[in-house]
Amino acid sequence: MQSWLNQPLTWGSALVLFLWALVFLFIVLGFVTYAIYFERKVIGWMQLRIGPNRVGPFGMLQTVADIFKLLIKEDTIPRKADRALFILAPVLAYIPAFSVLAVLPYTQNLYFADLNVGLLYYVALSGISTLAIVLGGWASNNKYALLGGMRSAAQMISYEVPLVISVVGVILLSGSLNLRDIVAAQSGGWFWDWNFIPQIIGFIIFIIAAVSELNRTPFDLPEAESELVAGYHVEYSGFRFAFFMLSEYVYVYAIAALTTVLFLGGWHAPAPFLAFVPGIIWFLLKFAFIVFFLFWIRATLPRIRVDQLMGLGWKVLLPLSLLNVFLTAIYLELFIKN
Amino acid sequence: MENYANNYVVVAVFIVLGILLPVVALTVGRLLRPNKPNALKQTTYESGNEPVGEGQVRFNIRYYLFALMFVIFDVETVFLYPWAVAYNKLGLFVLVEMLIFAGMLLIGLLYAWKKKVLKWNSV
Amino acid sequence: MLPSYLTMAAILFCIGLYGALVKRNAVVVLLSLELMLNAVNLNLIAFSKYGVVPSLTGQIFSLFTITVAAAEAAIGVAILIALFRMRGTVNVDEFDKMRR
Amino acid sequence: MSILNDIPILSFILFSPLLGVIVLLALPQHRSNWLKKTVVIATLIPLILSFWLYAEYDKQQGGAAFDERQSWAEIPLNKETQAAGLSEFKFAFQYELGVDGLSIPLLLLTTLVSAMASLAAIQVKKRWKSFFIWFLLLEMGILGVFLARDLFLFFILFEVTLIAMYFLIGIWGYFNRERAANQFLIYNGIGSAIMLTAFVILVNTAGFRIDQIGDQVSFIYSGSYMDIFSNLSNPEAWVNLAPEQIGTINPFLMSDTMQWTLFIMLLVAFGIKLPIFPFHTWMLKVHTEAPTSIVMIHSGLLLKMGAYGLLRFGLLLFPEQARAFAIPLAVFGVINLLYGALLALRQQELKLVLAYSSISHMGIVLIGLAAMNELGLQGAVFQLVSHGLVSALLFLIVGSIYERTGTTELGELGGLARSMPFISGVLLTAGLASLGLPGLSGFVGEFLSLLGLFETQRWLTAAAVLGIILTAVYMLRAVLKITFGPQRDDYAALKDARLIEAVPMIVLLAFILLLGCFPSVLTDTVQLGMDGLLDQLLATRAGG
Amino acid sequence: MYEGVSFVPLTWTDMLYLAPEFLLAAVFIVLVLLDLLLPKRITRQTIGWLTLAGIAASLLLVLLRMLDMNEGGVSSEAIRLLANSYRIDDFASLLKIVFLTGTGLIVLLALGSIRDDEAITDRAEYYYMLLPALIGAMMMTSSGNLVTLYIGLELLSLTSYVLVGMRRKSGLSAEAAFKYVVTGGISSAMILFGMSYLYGITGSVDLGSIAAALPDALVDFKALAYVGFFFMIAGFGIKIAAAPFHAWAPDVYQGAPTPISAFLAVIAKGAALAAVFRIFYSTLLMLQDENAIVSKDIWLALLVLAAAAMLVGATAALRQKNTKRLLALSGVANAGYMLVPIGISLSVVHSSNFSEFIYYLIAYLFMTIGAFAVVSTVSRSSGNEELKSFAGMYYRAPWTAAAMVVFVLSLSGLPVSGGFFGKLFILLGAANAKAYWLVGVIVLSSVISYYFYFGFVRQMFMRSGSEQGEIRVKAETGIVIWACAAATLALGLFPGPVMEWINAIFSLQSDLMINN
Repeated sequence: MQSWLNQPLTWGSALVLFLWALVFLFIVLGFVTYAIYFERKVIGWMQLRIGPNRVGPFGMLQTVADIFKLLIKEDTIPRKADRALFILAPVLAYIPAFSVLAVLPYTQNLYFADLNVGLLYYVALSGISTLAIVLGGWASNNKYALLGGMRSAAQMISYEVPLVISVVGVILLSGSLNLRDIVAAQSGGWFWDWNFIPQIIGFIIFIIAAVSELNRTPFDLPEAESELVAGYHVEYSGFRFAFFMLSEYVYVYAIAALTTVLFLGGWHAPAPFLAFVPGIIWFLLKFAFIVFFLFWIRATLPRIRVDQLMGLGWKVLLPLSLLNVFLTAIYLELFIKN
Repeated sequence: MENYANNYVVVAVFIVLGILLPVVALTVGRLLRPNKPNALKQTTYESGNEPVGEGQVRFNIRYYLFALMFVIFDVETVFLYPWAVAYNKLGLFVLVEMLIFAGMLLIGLLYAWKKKVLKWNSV
Repeated sequence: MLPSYLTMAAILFCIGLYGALVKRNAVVVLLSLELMLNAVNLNLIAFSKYGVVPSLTGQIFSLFTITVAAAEAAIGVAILIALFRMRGTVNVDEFDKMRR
Repeated sequence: MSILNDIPILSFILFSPLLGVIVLLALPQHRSNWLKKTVVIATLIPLILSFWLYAEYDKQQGGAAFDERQSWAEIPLNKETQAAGLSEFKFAFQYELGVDGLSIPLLLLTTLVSAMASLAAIQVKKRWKSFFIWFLLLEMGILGVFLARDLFLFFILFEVTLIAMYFLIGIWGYFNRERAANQFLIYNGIGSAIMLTAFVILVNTAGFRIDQIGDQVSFIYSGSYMDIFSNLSNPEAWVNLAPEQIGTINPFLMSDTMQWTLFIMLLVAFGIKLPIFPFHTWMLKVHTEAPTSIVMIHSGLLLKMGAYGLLRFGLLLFPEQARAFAIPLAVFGVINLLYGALLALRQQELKLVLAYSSISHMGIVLIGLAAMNELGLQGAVFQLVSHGLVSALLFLIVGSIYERTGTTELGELGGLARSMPFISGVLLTAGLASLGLPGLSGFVGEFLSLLGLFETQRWLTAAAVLGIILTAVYMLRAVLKITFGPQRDDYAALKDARLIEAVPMIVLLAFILLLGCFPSVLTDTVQLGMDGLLDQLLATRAGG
Repeated sequence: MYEGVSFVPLTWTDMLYLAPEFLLAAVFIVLVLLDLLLPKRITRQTIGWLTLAGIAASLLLVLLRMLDMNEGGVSSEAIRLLANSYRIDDFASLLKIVFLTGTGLIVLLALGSIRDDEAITDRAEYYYMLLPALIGAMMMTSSGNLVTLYIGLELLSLTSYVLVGMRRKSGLSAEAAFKYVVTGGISSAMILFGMSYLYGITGSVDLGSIAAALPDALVDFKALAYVGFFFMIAGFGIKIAAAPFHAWAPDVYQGAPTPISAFLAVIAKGAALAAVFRIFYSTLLMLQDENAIVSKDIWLALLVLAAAAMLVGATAALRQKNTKRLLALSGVANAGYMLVPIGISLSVVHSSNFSEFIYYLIAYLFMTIGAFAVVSTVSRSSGNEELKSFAGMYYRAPWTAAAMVVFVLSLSGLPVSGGFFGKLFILLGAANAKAYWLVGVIVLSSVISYYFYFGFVRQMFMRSGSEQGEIRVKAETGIVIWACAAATLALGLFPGPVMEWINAIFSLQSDLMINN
């Protein structure tokens, strides 16, 4: 990858790049398809159900069937909706979700873009999806949708602040915003060199905030079906609805990969004697664990109340994340510098 | 890396793909799916009843207050990031400076807390 | 490269100014202010990169601008909320209680 | 000469009313007797001092005397003057007082009329305390105008009179007082604004002094009248005197256009105060609306400030322009004279008659000035003093009549001579003085002015004489209508003048008679004061 | 690609130099916390007095620093902090003294008037929010760098927006605040836009470096330089409420609490003027030869702005019936007067611009705050801010009426008052620079202004109002009124000492010009 990026850009290489990205797109789509399947399966098992088991072997084609269903389903746009914005919203939700994947590294050599400001890029682009949700809620011209959209916006911006500040500790330790450098800074050989132990506060805050950013249980208030029917996408049907879903799961992918990179040492082995296993395997293992963890808490935890949600974000996570930053900084000042 | 800009080409490719997929998918979908709209289908959903009043109702002003808080604290990170990146190269003084800076913001947070901005009454 | 950035910034600035002076919705007016400030940022960064004497200062300046713009927006919206509570409208034309 | 040279006598004169103000401020508001005594005493002090001053003034030598100078504020114009080789380059504001033959008569007039007016002032009906305070401030302003030898000091004190008059008219005036006060303020405000502009430019072009002590050369801008006078009258002098270092600073001498502009500006500024014909409306309002004592001061003194300013700043500083402008000036004078007289003839209100008569008489002053010769100038100054006394007296009487009858309409007055013989007699005498009966002061001024003009502008003089005749007609018409003729029944019981009214009447009348019989008391002083100007005027005439 | 940007941290001595500002900031933070943590029953007046104490202490520090710098009457080199971005020199110190005094008076005024203002809910904030605004103003005077200047400007502006909207229960206040935010925002954007061009053509935001680089830059980018400077003039024109950028001022002053109107009129305006002074003098004075035409044009633009402000301010005020709007428009005219010494630039025969400027600013401070203090007293007793409420004041509060006469005289530039000498100094400066047209404009606008200023006198002394009974003046307000009146009179009677003191300590080279 690196060698390509260092070559002068020609139309040919641009085309190759494009094709690679296309391949990657299908990988991601495949991930989403089977992530949904596994989510249903896992939750089913945890709740002593079986989960999807009819379509294909072990129900493995269930999601595929769902996608086809959505694709050929009639797509209604409410008469009172703001048509242009209504159409734009799901697209806008999806674009940043996919774009952030560009900067995620998988191994030392397997990555797409190697930006010096990778983390900032991720943070900046992921913020846009809030807009899409508000837009969707507003354009539907529906009370549930609007309230869901507003709630979602409030929640996402409230948790974005601790999320963003919690990674400052990681940046302090590595002195870079480049995700590859951040992984490189965790290469002590042992798992306690990974950021999640020195940055335990940051890590916890990051996980909580990330779950909230994903609008997943226990923070799924925007689409709380028992209160708001389906929240901001109540009016969406067919493939437009699918894009909201798709972007949510792409974000699951992104967050899982990002957590791996930032806190779990990326492709590094947990112990020196395990280093013979290829980095990509380690990465995928950690990645898979995070994804599983997200499903797990969905099955386990109830949805929390809106005032608790806000209170947690502003009164607990934000001060804590700042505390984490300064603890890290002081630690660096006392022990590492000079 | 003499061709650093190439990384942004990659980013651009991703963004283009991000746009292309919905466009293609929705276009394909349009060809596949039926389209038989009628007035009943196109009404706004309100738990099966006829929709009452405006859809775009006024919502609680608290949302704005949170938006304000967000703007302030999000911008704080604009300063935190470069500070964090350069921290190792700079002296103790920057730590003090950032402590003051963050301290001010925390006072702001405390202020908001005391003024009951963070209290969420039901929506 | 520089002229196109500058032109873009100038256009943005003019749109912002127009919006701030002409638009009737107070929120749009505040947004127009932000637009003007962003035009400035564009200018600063363009100069910082392609200017006669490129220097980092422009980017640093724009960081400050961004922050201040945020504070200004926050205060603007806060005041607008207070005003809205009082008047029940965000139409600038109706903010005319001052005696001439 | 005397001990007066050792003490700052002029400052004493100037600030003695202020002393009264301080005492007044300390007194409680309801002790009206104390207040009244204070104000009278406060006006008597400068009166006595000024007569003493007059007695000590060397009439044989003439010229400026009793100079007092104090630095007030300084701005260095360019501190980095080493480049220019100057040790000092600054702007100096100074407190500078002085008198000469021109200002002494007017100073005397001021203290005299003020003292008399203060007697009339104690009849004021409301808010005594603040009335007296403003009254004394007004007197101080007028004194200062005649004493100041610095342009800015002159301006400041000129403005003090403006402010004081505004309050005095606006609060204690008659029915339309507010409008009168406003008009007064705006007209005179414009006048003084033009004056200030002219002064500022004047100072910046001609108001400099170069002092050289050894290597130390200092270049000082200031509003000093004497500096400006000497720089303007001898424009080449400084160039020869000036050390080389001045070259970079280059204070330019005034161009011809600039001189003309300044002259016209000063003419307009003081013309409004005088007032010259198109700018006179404010003055009618003031005359009809202001309370008696204030009209006495206004008509007797404030109008003189305009003439004084015109003479001191217009004619003395710009003799060349003045000469060239003599004919228009004379025309203005004649217009004033005729216009005032004609309108006075048609008025049905005594105060308006007198107001228009003031305009008319100021026309004579203008005529005297326009003559540009010894006789004319003497006449003008004499007319100033004389009119000051006469009009003060007339308005004092009008005040007394109004107090008794409640009206000043000619149609409603008549036959007062029977019930008020003293007042009527004084009124008649004052009227005769006003119309210029020989033996009374009015005659001398008119006669000298017209004689002066006759030397230069015969035809205009002829027209002016017509005005004099008209004066006799309207004055006699008004005075006789009031004193003789049928008396209204309800006027029969009116009381004649009280002592407090009679004293100022008699004093003023005495001075009118004195000047009428012995004009040389005044003319000698004036002549000496005018020598310099006359020399210049004559030189200009010889040269051009 | 980029030149190295060296990082210069503050040292402990630097912190000491910054003590006045730091002290204010510390007081501010402490007061915020106190307000949040103190129980409700403790009156918030305490916070007002503490604010005042903080300002007084800071004033003392500034004075000490200044005395130290001018020991023996010799102006020493300016103290430069943070790579010359923050300067402590006599220009800054003098203005800081003015601002601190002004704010102190305003706090006193607020202490006197707040109890009657039902619309103000956050009493403590009303006081302590003045502090950051003051720090902003102080930063503006001290900055040697566009960024610092901008931060100071915004600190001042942003807090002012809040202060204007402080009367939470009044619709007018919120409306005024909103208008102020919008116009203030436009003005900041314009200033910034101008600054960005200046930065673009010179590659620096440091005023000294800009001055050094400008001659070269003008060779190729004259148009951009013009655009930059004119945008800055327009932006600052809004901030100082100079016509034609003054439309916001009457509305904002009317809606704001009276002490805050005074604050805007004096400190906000003064700080913006100081910024104009510093920026334009440091960057433009050194232009020579063919470039001098650029500076000439810009000075002329400033002068035109000044003339417009004077005339428009004076004429627009003629029709005003509301006292605060009237004082706002008077502020517009006064902004014009204060722009004159800035705009006439230096010449061989005239370089006393700064002393003229600051003398007028001092006089303006006292007369305006005094007038606002009287207005607040009168409007409290009558319940409105109409000019009519002054009617019959002679009977109801003779001494206050007398003080108001002093302010009116001073505002209209009549002797014997600080305003007279201030205006006279400016007038003489203009005449010395041979700008006779400007002399005419100044004088003309003063005459026009007589009419409306004397409207106060008319009402107070010549009319009798509907209301009777003595107007009670709160002790704090009384102190403000009398201090201002005394100062105004003193400035009018003895201009010498102040002027000579300013001249003795101020030196163009070391106190105004910024050079590296």
